Amino acid sequence: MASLSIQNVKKSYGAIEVLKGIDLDLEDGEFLVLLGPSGCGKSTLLNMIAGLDTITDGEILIDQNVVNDVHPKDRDIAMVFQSYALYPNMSVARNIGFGLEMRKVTKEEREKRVEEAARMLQIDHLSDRKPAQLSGGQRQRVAMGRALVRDPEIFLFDEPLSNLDAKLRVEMRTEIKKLHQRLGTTMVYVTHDQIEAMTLASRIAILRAGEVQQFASPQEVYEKPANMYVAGFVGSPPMNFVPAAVVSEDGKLGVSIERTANGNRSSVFLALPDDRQDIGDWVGRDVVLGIRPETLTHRSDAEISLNKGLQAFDCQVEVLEPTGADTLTYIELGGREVIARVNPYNTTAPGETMAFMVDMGKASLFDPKTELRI
Amino acid sequence: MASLSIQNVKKSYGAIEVLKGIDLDLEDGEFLVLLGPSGCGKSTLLNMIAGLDTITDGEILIDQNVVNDVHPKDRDIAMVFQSYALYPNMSVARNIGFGLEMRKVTKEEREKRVEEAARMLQIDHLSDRKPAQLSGGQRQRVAMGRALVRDPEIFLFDEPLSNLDAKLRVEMRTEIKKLHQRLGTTMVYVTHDQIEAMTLASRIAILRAGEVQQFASPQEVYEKPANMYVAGFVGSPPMNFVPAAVVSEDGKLGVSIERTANGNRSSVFLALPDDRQDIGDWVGRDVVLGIRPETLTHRSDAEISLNKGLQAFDCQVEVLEPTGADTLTYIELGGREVIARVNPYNTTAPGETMAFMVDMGKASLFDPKTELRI
Amino acid sequence: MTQKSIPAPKPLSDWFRRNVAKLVVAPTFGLIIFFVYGFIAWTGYVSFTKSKMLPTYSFEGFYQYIRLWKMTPWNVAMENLLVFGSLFIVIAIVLGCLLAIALDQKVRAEGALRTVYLYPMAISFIITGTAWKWILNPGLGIQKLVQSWGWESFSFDWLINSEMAVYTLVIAAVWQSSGFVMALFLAALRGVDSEIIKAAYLDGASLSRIYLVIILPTLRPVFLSCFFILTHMAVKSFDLVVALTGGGPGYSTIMPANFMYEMTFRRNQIGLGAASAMMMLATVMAIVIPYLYSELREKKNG
Amino acid sequence: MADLSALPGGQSPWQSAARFGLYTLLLIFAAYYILPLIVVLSTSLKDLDEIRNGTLLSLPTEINFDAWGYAWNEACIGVSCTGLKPYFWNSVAMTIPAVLISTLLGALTGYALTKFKFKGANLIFAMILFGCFIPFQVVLLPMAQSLGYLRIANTVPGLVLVHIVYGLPFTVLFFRNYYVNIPDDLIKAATIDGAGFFMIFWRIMLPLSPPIIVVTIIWQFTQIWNDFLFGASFTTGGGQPVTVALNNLVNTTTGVKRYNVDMAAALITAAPTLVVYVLAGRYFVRGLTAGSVKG
Amino acid sequence: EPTAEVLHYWTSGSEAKAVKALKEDFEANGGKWVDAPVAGGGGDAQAAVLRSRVLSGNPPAAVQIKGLSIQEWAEADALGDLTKLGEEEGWDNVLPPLLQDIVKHDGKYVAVPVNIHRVDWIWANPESLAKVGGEPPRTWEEFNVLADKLQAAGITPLAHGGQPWQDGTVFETVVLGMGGAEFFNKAFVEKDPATLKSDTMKKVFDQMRKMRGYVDADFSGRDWNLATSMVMRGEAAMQIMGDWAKGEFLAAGKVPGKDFLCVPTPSKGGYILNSDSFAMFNVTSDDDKAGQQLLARLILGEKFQETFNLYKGSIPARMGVSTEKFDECAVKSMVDLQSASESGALVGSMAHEIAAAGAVRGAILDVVTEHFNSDMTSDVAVERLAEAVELAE
Ligand SMILES: Nc1ncnc2c1ncn2[C@@H]1O[C@H](COP(=O)(O)OP(=O)(O)OP(=O)(O)O)[C@@H](O)[C@H]1O
Ligand SMILES: Nc1ncnc2c1ncn2[C@@H]1O[C@H](COP(=O)(O)OP(=O)(O)OP(=O)(O)O)[C@@H](O)[C@H]1O
Ligand SMILES: [Mg+2]
Ligand SMILES: [Mg+2]
Repeated sequence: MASLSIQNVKKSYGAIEVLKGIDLDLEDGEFLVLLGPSGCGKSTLLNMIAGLDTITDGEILIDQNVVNDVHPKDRDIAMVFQSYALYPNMSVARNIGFGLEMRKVTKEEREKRVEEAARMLQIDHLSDRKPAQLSGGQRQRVAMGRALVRDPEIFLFDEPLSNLDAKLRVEMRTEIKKLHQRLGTTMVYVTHDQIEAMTLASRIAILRAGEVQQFASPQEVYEKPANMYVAGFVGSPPMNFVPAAVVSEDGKLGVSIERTANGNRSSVFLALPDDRQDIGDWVGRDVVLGIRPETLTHRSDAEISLNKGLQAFDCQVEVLEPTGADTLTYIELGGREVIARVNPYNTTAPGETMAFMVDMGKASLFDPKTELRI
Repeated sequence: MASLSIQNVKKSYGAIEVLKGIDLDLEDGEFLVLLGPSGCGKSTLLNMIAGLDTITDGEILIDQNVVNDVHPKDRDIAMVFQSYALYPNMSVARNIGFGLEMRKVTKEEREKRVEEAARMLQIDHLSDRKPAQLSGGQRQRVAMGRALVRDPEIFLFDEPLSNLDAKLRVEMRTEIKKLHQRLGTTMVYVTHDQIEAMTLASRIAILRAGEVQQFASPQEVYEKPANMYVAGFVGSPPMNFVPAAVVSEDGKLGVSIERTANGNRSSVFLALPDDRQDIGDWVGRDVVLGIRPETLTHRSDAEISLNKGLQAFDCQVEVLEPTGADTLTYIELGGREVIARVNPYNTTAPGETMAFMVDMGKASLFDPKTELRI
Repeated sequence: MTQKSIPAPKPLSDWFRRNVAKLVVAPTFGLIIFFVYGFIAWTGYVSFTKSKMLPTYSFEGFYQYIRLWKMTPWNVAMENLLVFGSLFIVIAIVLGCLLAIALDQKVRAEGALRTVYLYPMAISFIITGTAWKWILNPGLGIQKLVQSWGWESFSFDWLINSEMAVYTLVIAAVWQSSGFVMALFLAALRGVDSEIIKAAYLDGASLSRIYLVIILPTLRPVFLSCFFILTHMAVKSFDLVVALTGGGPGYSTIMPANFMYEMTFRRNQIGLGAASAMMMLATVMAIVIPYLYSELREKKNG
Repeated sequence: MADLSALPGGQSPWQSAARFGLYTLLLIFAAYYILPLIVVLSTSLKDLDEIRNGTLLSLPTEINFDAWGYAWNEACIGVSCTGLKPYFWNSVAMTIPAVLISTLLGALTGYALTKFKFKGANLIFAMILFGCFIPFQVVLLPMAQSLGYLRIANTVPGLVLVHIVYGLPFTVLFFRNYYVNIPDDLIKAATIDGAGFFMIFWRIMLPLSPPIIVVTIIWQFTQIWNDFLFGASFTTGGGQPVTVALNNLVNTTTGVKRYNVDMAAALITAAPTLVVYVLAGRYFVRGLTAGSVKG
Repeated sequence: EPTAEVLHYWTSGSEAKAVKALKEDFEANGGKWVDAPVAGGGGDAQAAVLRSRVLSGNPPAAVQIKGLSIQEWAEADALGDLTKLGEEEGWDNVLPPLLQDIVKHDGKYVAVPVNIHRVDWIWANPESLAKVGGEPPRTWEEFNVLADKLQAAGITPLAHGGQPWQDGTVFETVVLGMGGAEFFNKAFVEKDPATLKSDTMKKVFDQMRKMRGYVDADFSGRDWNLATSMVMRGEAAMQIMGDWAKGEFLAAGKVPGKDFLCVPTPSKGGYILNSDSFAMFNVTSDDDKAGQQLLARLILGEKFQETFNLYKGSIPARMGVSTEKFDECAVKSMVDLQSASESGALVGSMAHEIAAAGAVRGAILDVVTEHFNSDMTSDVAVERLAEAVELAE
């Protein structure tokens, strides 16, 4: 186990600056997820931590030691690659043990540890197979085994699940989670799948074009996204953004949303909870109201009575998308298409009007210009 | 638009029977999703509908005409492939228009229709690019455009979204849904992602090893799965299966589940709603209780008071997996690991005991031998 | 939307559509059947006759084969094929592979070097044979050059030494083909997943280890391809011998193809020539058929 | 592949030594490959006296292109002293159709064998492939007889036919291995779009084939241009290809050898293939990468 | 218009000039000449072409072949008949009997000879000989003594190119010299096993072993003309080669008798004859037939015989051509031919396919060249020789 510190790290390929000064600090045993869209520089950063790529500027420290010039093999890290990068000519056991072999671990010791890792990952019956004879999930496990057996200070994962099908992805995700809970090793995990990030991370760093947008716990990222980009990236379906104006009505602060229902313009007022009185100076100005689909649902008077933040309004339903557990219901608010997550038993047919409630206690407000959270 | 009828269709490759007699009937304008794991024969069936593969036995009818011996190009179908199968050497516009060109549509007409399709899919600004210069999502749209422009009787989709990243997948899914709502054309869609199936289908056919397991609406498939296979395949996280016994306690029918909490064996009794009195002959026999995670959640007395089906019990929490909107909570029931979907605000730390409720009105019971729904 | 009717199948154009692939393959296949297999059959038949100046067609059994194996030059030719073939194949593969690995290290002027390594493939041995003859000739080429530099005792006279002359064939043949082998390997190296190499670095393997233990084993198919391309070149080598040694000194460097040619055309022994041709084909088949078999096996699965 | 020198901790003195060794190795082999060419080239630029008196490896004291002009325009081949010029054009006239036709047939066959698989396609491919291994000396006599029956003995079309036939196994091999890697979905998509066998070939497959077409054309061009045996056996007199003329020029049975002319003639003969390799060599390697090699 | 496609391997130097003379003559007489040269290896490549042409049913009109090959082609029914023309022209009277045997099959003329080469020449550098005070040798013993002396003086005694036909050329001169004409014919024409295994033959191989010692280190694969130039430059003293070597000396501006010497190899008045000829193949068209007739007539005409052989270094095939323009070596050749023919010491060359046909010649050369290039003993060599000759047929 080791702490990891990334200090103002930059990377350029020729004239193109791919990473523009990354700062991240990680304690022993944390699980950092680097989350961002394709091409934002996640793999580049991971490769730099591993020592597979040089650092243009800044410093990387493992356990307080600067490792900028340390060879990958001396950094005591292990990495699981997106393509798994198994050695095609070697058996599963040999693949897992290769790192130990290179480090001159004795044969008995090696065999013991390989077997242990294989058993832990439930691939001990596959020891003699070649990678080509394995299914996707099995290959993934072997790749993990290869990292595991080395018992490194830090684990690195580069989109290790993106080649698996939906079902397997969920299973393996849970396994990685359990692995981390059991080993307690520091892990850095790259993905563009926000759900993986949310379920796995102890801290998430959201990258965009080589810059960190937010570096915080999953909960904080989800509930208090630093900006609209983060808010839109995390959560599925993503947060709804509704243009609104901050108004003070009947002495209560709230937002007013314009609507065009059946050609008639009207507006909805949604009061903000009392603890959001800090935005008093925004009265009369435009903001973007961010509402997560699960906080926007069918009206339930029982709940409204319990939760002060819940605000009710009626709206016409446009499209329904049942997912089994919930039905995604599309409505129009402030000229935007907005998704509400509704219990399948409470849905109405498209075209009809339905009663909704929204939890304003969990709503976010953004500055439409800077896109930053207010 | 056309109806589609598949009658006892079989397919063998040499000695291997890949499809073992498929029967499906589809009305005009329906959206059929073929759902099943890899290798179950989905693509084979789709290819046979398209005419790209010969039929070993049985008949396929489009609009009441047997098309077994009709050449693909005369079937008036369009297909979107998993790999998109864009012609790498042609521009986007050329790709979209190729089918029309082959059908000798005049140049003006062709250009008009290509432009229309491109605008509809918001790729009109990309007309001159080559496929290699497009992002995954854009390619997908071009592939759709190619199908769209032909205005076929039936659309076929072979896992059209599986090469996209999570975010784009959700977006494109909605677009396909809208497309269907707008065009009303009959569509057949192959996927192994149950969430796609649930959101898109008007009817789902679940395949397993060349056999249809259930052919019904998404709702029915979700709520009344024909067997444990279907139940386990649809829904994410999947349905929890708990070994249980049917008992009659205080005159009420219900199931009793064995538990081992902290070394003490005990049992939980969960009463079934009154409308499940049909299973009276099962009293004293073992069954498998199927509970969907979203019907198993933290106890809310307000809801219990409203819904008769809700049954409460306490249980120790083992693992927590936050996904943002909900937190997946792992508990032990009947010796199995069981997932409950809990609001993040109501979670307890692992190791502590928490109060749960389960909606027995939505629970399924299965025969442990035949795995069929009771 | 208008109802479109589905046309009924048309039998003739349908038949054409179903069989068009076979019709397209037919001319090629026909040519091969006639010009390869037909000719092999013809040669096979002639090898059982006593044809001399011109082919005759009366069957004489294994007469020619018995004669063939009694002839010293033929035995020498087969031995040469074995020695030359195995050395040539091994050295060309090792050298080509080595050069490919070296060129794969992001070297400067890679394009120019690659061209230099590859160009011998472009030139017929009829042309370069003379140059090699001079270079290897002790009185004209390298030996003389080195001696003129002051190393009087230097000796490099393989070309005129009947024990060693066959190795000069190897030198020149390797010169001609190893660039091609290099190109094949280079192409394959460029296709190796870079993540595998990264993984190996992290596992602590050195560069040489990575090549030896990880990359080269994955290039097995390329080794196989090279092996068979080189085998076909070795069996077919004819020009090389004619241009470089003329089969000499004596007939110490004669190859089966030269033997066959000499018998058929110079010594008017068509039957004997045909018998030697059949022996060559048998040798080729023994090597190639297992290859073709495995090749197609693999293709089917992959 | 990953660049070792780009790794952290990779710039040790050891590394520079290894780098030096690497370049030394590459240059030594470059010398091995280039040596014969230099010998030929420098000889072609010397005059006869210099050749008699100097060593072969010495460079010419004075560059002299006389031999080149002589070989191209004046040298006697048999009784006609026309130089290599007419024969060179014979070769061009023979090579171009042979290369084009064998490439096209190979492409069509490779396409049919991979994308429209029928029963026995693999066996047919294997049988065609075996043709690669037939030594050409073996087929001379039956070929002569067949060309006679076909009444194209001793004609350019006859020679073109021979080259097409024995080039086919290679072109089919190249194209098949390349087309195997092109996704079947493309063909399916085009079929649904209404394109037939030839339309798909013309509009989809051929536009995707340039890398392998380059490989095939280079290969075929070299083989056919450099052929001596068939050219010598199946043509006579003014219709002979340049390699045969070169041989006639160089192989004197009596008379004085003019080595500079021989070498110049050799270089003239080799020029087209050399130029092709130097100009297109890069595409050759790229084309090989693109699929004619497995693995 | 008489047309003749002429397949030959005289592709350059003096040969080409000689053929050109024939072509011009032919065209001057109203014929159309189609030139079909195939160079290489003393007709190796041509052999394949000819076979192909005959098999494809389209043979050239006239082909340069010689010796027993003519008989073999005639036996295969591939050759036309020139007997009528021969009678008209009186060939029986002007051709030496040995040549008549070569170009006639079953008493019919099927080919016409163009020249006579003498094979058993020693070409010597007088300066080199003078250095050791040597005389041209008259016996093989003298040859060996002289060679030893030359070697001691640092001069390569024998310029030689290690190609089978050159080895064979040396070999047959030794056979003739040590065994005489009868032995020569018994061995090569009759292929008598006892003769092939005889002690005389062993002695021949012993002598060959000695000759091997007289050759410089780089002889292997060397073209004969390079060996000739070694003699010219004085690097070597002697070369055993047919009279085409003379062309090289003359081309370099050397004068016979002064700058170089021509002496017959040691034998008792023997003469090894080599002769080029044109065989007339079966052609169908009248033009071609007329061309063949014309060509045959011209070839044996006195004018052509003179010009051609002056270029080629050989002597005319027909008798009675004026000796005026020929140099002293050629004249000597003519004189010796006459006397050898009378004394019965005239033989056909084995190495040049007059005495023995392809297969036998090839088999003999195989053994000779292997012996020459290894340390095979003479005992083994004769055994192998007999065995190879037996297998060859
Ligand atoms: N060797 C290189 N030379 C030049 N640019 C490069 C190089 N490697 C990566 N890049 C660029 O750097 C950027 C970041 O690449 P990186 O691989 O880190 O993205 P990523 O976030 O991992 O994306 P993905 O999710 O697609 O894997 C990309 O724009 C890429 O084009
Ligand atoms: N040409 C063929 N020859 C033999 N077997 C085949 C062939 N094509 C498909 N199969 C087999 O048929 C079965 C069904 O294949 P199919 O492609 O329809 O599966 P799928 O459901 O589409 O799977 P995936 O989700 O992986 O695309 C597989 O087991 C496959 O191995
Ligand atoms: Mg990446
Ligand atoms: Mg599929």
